[in-house]
Amino acid sequence: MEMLNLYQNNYLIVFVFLCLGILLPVVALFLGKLLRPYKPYDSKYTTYESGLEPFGDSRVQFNVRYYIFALMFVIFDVETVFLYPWAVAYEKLGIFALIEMLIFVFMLIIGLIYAWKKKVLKWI
Amino acid sequence: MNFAYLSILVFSPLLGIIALLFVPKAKESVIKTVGFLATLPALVLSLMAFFQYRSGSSLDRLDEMVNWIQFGDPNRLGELFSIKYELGVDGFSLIMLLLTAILSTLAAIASMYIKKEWKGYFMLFLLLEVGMLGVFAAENLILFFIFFEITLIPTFFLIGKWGYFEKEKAAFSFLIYNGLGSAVLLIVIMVLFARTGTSNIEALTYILTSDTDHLVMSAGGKMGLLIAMLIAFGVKLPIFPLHSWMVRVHVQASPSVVMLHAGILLKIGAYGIIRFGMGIFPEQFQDLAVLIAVLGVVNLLYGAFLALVQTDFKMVLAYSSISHMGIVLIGLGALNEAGIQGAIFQVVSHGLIAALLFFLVGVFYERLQTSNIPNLGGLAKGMPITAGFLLAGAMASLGMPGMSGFVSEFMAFLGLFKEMPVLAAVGALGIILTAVYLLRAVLGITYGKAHREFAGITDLRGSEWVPAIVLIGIIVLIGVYPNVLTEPLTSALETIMLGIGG
Amino acid sequence: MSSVPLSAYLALGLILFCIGLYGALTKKNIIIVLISIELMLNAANINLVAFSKFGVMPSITGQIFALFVMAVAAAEVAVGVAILIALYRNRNTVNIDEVNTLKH
Amino acid sequence: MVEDLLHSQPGILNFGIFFLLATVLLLVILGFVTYAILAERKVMGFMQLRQGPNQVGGRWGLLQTVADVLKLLLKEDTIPKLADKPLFILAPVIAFAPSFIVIAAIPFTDKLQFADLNIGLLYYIAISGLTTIGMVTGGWASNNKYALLGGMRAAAQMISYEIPLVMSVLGIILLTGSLNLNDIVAAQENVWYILLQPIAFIVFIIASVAELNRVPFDLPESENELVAGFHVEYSGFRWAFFMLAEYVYMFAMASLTTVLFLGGWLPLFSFLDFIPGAVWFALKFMFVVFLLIWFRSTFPRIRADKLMEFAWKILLPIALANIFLTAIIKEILKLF
Amino acid sequence: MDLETLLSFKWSIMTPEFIILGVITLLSLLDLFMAKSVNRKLLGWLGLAGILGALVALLTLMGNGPETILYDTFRLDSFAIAFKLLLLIGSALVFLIAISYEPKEGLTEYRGEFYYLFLAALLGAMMMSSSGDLITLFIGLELLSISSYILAGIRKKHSGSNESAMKYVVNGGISTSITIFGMSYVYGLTGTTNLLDMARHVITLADSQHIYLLGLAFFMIFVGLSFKVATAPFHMWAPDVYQGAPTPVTAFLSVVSKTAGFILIVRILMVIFYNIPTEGPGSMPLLIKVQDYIAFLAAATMIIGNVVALRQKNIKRLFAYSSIAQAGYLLVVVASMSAFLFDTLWFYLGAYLFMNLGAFAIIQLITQKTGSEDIAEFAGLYRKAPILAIAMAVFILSLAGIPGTAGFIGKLNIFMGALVVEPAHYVLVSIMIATTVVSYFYYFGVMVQMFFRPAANDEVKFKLPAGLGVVIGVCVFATILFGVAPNVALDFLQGNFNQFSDFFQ
Repeated sequence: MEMLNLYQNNYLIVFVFLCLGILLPVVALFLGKLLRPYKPYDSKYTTYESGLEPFGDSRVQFNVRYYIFALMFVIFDVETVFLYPWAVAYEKLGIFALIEMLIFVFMLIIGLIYAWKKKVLKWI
Repeated sequence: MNFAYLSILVFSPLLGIIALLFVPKAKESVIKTVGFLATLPALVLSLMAFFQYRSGSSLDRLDEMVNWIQFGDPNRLGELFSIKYELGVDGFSLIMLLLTAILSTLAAIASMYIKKEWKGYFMLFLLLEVGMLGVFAAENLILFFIFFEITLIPTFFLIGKWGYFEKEKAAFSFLIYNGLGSAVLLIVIMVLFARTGTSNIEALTYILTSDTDHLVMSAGGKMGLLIAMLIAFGVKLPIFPLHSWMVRVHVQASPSVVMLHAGILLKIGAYGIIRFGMGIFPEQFQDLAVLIAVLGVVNLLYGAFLALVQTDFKMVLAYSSISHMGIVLIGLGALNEAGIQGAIFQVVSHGLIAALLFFLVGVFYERLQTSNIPNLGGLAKGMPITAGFLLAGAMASLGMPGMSGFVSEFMAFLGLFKEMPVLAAVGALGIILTAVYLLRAVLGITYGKAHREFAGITDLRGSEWVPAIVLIGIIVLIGVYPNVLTEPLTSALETIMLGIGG
Repeated sequence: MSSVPLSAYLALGLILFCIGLYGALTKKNIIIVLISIELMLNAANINLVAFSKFGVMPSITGQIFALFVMAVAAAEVAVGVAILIALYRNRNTVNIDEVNTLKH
Repeated sequence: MVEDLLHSQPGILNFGIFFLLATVLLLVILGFVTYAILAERKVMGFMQLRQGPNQVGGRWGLLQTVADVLKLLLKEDTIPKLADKPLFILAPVIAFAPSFIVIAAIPFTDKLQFADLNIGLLYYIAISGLTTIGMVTGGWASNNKYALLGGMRAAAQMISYEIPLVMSVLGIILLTGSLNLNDIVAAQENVWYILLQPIAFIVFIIASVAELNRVPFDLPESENELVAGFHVEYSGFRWAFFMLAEYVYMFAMASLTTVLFLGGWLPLFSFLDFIPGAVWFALKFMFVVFLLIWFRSTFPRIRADKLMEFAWKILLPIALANIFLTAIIKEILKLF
Repeated sequence: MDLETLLSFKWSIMTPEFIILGVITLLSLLDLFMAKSVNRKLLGWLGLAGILGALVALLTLMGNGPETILYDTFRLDSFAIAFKLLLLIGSALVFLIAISYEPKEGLTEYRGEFYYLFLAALLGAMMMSSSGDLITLFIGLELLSISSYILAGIRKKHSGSNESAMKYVVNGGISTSITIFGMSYVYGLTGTTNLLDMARHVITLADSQHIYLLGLAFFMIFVGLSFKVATAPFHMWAPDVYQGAPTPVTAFLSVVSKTAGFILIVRILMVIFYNIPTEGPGSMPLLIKVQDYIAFLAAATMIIGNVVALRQKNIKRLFAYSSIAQAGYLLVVVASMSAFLFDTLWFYLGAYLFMNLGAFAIIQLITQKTGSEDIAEFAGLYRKAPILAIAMAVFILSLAGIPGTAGFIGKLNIFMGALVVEPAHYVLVSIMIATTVVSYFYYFGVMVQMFFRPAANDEVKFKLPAGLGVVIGVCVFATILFGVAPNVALDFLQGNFNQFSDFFQ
């Protein structure tokens, strides 16, 4: 029971922080609204494009590179998901875990080499 | 002795197929010769077997058995669920084998009218022969089914590729009807196999006939299987509502193919009903006898009436086949020795007669490009010999004494009169109709008004004589001396009669 | 031990699963379909983790299974989006109804 | 007292007390941010031989940042017509909230800590990644080419450096066998991990600078390329929150570095333990912050392609190698 | 776990998997580091060598009785060996087809990947067939699925290929989720993911609510898995994917992937659900109770596959429906649950492997040559290439179940299995036979094109690539051999696998 209380309290704190983290901007922006001037005219609300008239839609199709990096992130981040419990439990698991993880990471390194050779890692 | 005698007999046409592989496809005469020669070993072997049997040696020594397929664990199941490669003949099947061999040889001769792709034609032709021979030699239901199906494919191609205008449609309707028929047959066979664990015909007969307490299968189940089997073979035979494909095939396929089709393939249906329907389910068959007889009469009359109004000679022959198959059913429905003997006689005799008539159709179609009766009028003037054979064939078909048709029809009706006189009386009407339509058609062709010039048309020549002479010879032989058939059939008939308790 | 019963987790899982299934079967935008599939997988994860803690026979295996499911889901969605991009380049659409040239 | 509180049944009262305490911390952090900005200006001023802020703000410019904040507060707020309004408003909140939440898990001393989570490190890493979403949202919502490009770049950069960052700490986890930050500090009783894990430290510090979007990795908001990156359309207090998030992150990251590599509140030498842990922590913390400011004034900005390739081709393999080096050395040591 | 335990495992039983894994690694590295100018077909031959190596390794492992390592997660029982044999042979043939694959717009850039993705998918299938644990089973399944998704879409510039891959991913994702959701319930009620442990747990279940939940789980798992084997209700993807995917991939999906799916179904169904008593311990198993449901799906699959196939003009689409129908026949085996289940499944899958792959080899040759997938492209094939036409005829006859071919014996097996049980599945068998007859229509439609129709242009000469030649030759030989002398295969099965008696050990 003790432990459970401790556990729940700890996460209560996290929740408090979350509330506060949201509350601060909300309150501050609300206060700012009371204080700041409001004098709208059209050209204030145009999109900024270094002083020129904005042209075209800005939500253009993006270079696929961004997406590929996102994919790489997913792959390696998921890999770390497996590495974390492994690292924590390494003491207990011993050499078996090491070998197993070596194989696992070896495969991922091949993936990295693959991406490298396929020039995926090159940013233009 | 006689190691693998039957196997060699059944598979001998394969030699021809192999030989044909090495013949260039343009060499027409070589291909035709090889095709013809390849049918001979089966003919010789079956003749030898026939004469040996006539001379008193037992047919059992021809039996062959080799382990073939074993389902499940052989150590646990033993003989159960094993399918063996079993060939064997009794008098009935030996006659059918002989008939097949003879007609195949003659059809190979008649194949001289084939105009294209001889190589493919003969390969399929020989494969078809293997299937037909196998069907009659199989001692095992599954093996029987396999040969049965093997006949299907070559026939499909033979009809669809070397036939007349609507050949593909005919081929497909052949395929679907017979496919459905064989599907039903397969269900029956598999149910029997799964229930009893064997597919050997003798064993099955023994198990099912001794199963009086219905331990293996309920009476209803047996009846269901028998009906299914009748449908399956009924398609092949064909029995009245299932016949439309057959007319199409007879009209569209080339004469040599129709010779085999009308001569043998239809008879497989009759063979199946007699061997398996009567053999395996005698009790249930007795319950259905009336129905079968009625169906026979319906077939007889229906075929006859329709034949009466046809203008195409091929159509007349097609409907006449339906009509004649009715006689087989009538004989079977009688359920006595005379009836069954008549049915078997009809099977053989119609095979020969139909082959003869279709061969003759081929002869004049080759020369005149028509089989329409009015267009053929006055044939006797132009082709007197052909016309003569045609007339003889028609006489045999309508049952003129002294020819095989008479013996069979007489015996079938004799049998039926004993059991169901009223029905037989109605059926006899069919005999008269047969005479009417055949004479109408044949006389129309031979003596009718000539619509055309026959100048430059030659009569029978060269090898065309062989089928005509041989067929008419056998027809007359059976008609005059029916003992050639009755003697070999005795033991087979006895077995059947024992089953149905007659 | 806990005031939240197992059935509540299972109900949550089931609801999520149904929402996902509904989305996957009815939505036109392929991205949304992929997200719906993720939703279904995560519903299964909720089940697995809930069972592993409060199940009939609690064991750690469920959580391990959930980890694997996550990894697989990541791979699957990565492949899915990659294919979607290739498709978009050829067709200029992510609408599943417009992707229908493969018909007889 | 806090101990009792932590062990009591959670309820509204607990919530209230925690709320008050957290507010205090928030104020401290806001104070830190205020003066960190000033310090940054001053330090950079010194390093570049210029004067830091000196015109306004009273003595040493102490009120300079305060004035800045007031100015932002009073500035007119505009949202472009073409912007996606709800997302535009939401973005700064998404960016700021995680930066504050992560601080909950950081132990300043053995007593002074808010949430003692078993998975503290994982928690930090998981939550800190969320800020990226705020940035991308801001860039997208602005509907401005610079902003969108900046947002995408920010995302690409942050996810790329997230990997080496996450992997570099694996060495520490291997040595400690726990994800609890308290345990990690306790394990540095004898020797700090900066000595045991020098490679990890280097990778970590580089990756963290990149994560903070600071020079030399400040491409997402580089003034001369993208005007200001993802927050180009933001003004007034909305903009301020992006800035705030960045500095709060700096606070959090510096704290984390202290905890992970510099022994947290532990004294430098055991005979110095009469000095309170809080002071030690503050000293080390300030050192890290100074280091970050130092970087800013000395390094030039890296080119975008170099930046990305650096993460994947150099940092990631090194981090991976470090993990296995650690594991193998550990295995070898076990043999003796 | 320490080093001793680790070394005490008999790793040798994983040799085939290790070989495949090694070859995948090798191929991917070679592909990366080989010069651009080197023809990547070399990699294909290397991969083929790997598969053959694995095959040899597998054969040497035969007859050792069941072995398990890694705490029963990997098991090598006779079931695994027998079906891995099929997977490996099928893959080897697919590889030969793939080596000869030359699409119009070229595949140069991805050819290397093409090969090792096949191997990765094969590895997944092999893991599935030998895993004794839900987790590894699932991972194997996904390795197979994900590799297949990519393979289906490997022609990046070809919009049909993209589309098929997209549909495959979406359908696959949905079905995977359903399966895994079902698995989560099974796990929840047993607390373990080890299949045999699960069986031990469920056998004692008495709570009707739990049974109910397991019933639900069964439906979910089964419906989800029906995707993999392309049976109703998850067959819709098959026509589109088969049509759009590159032909070797289609061949792979229709044979290897399907085999793997049936392996999975049998494993899960037989081990878990066969042991769930419906009304307290010792009562009728759940699987028997839901037999009718499986039978219904089998019937639906056969009817849908065969009837819809009648309308198809595209040869690959036609074969897609044909393969749906074939899957329906195989489902009849599962539904009948006779004592011959394993034998029948194995034999039919084996026969199906040869006849279908042979057909696909020819389809690839023709479609590649003519650039169209219309059935009309087969017109006059007999005139142009008689041997090819006859080979195709053999495959089609076998698919249609005509005697003399392996397909017939396979069907015979299925009928017998369905009829030998009590009560016999008369209706199911009737439907199967009736739909088989329906299938004659479209199968013979292709035959009509090949033999009866004149060719559009006679000039096209077929140059048979060596790989395809070998595939066609092997497949014709095997199709006829197993049709004429099926005891070759059946005796092998009886002699080496001891009735699969170690399946439940």
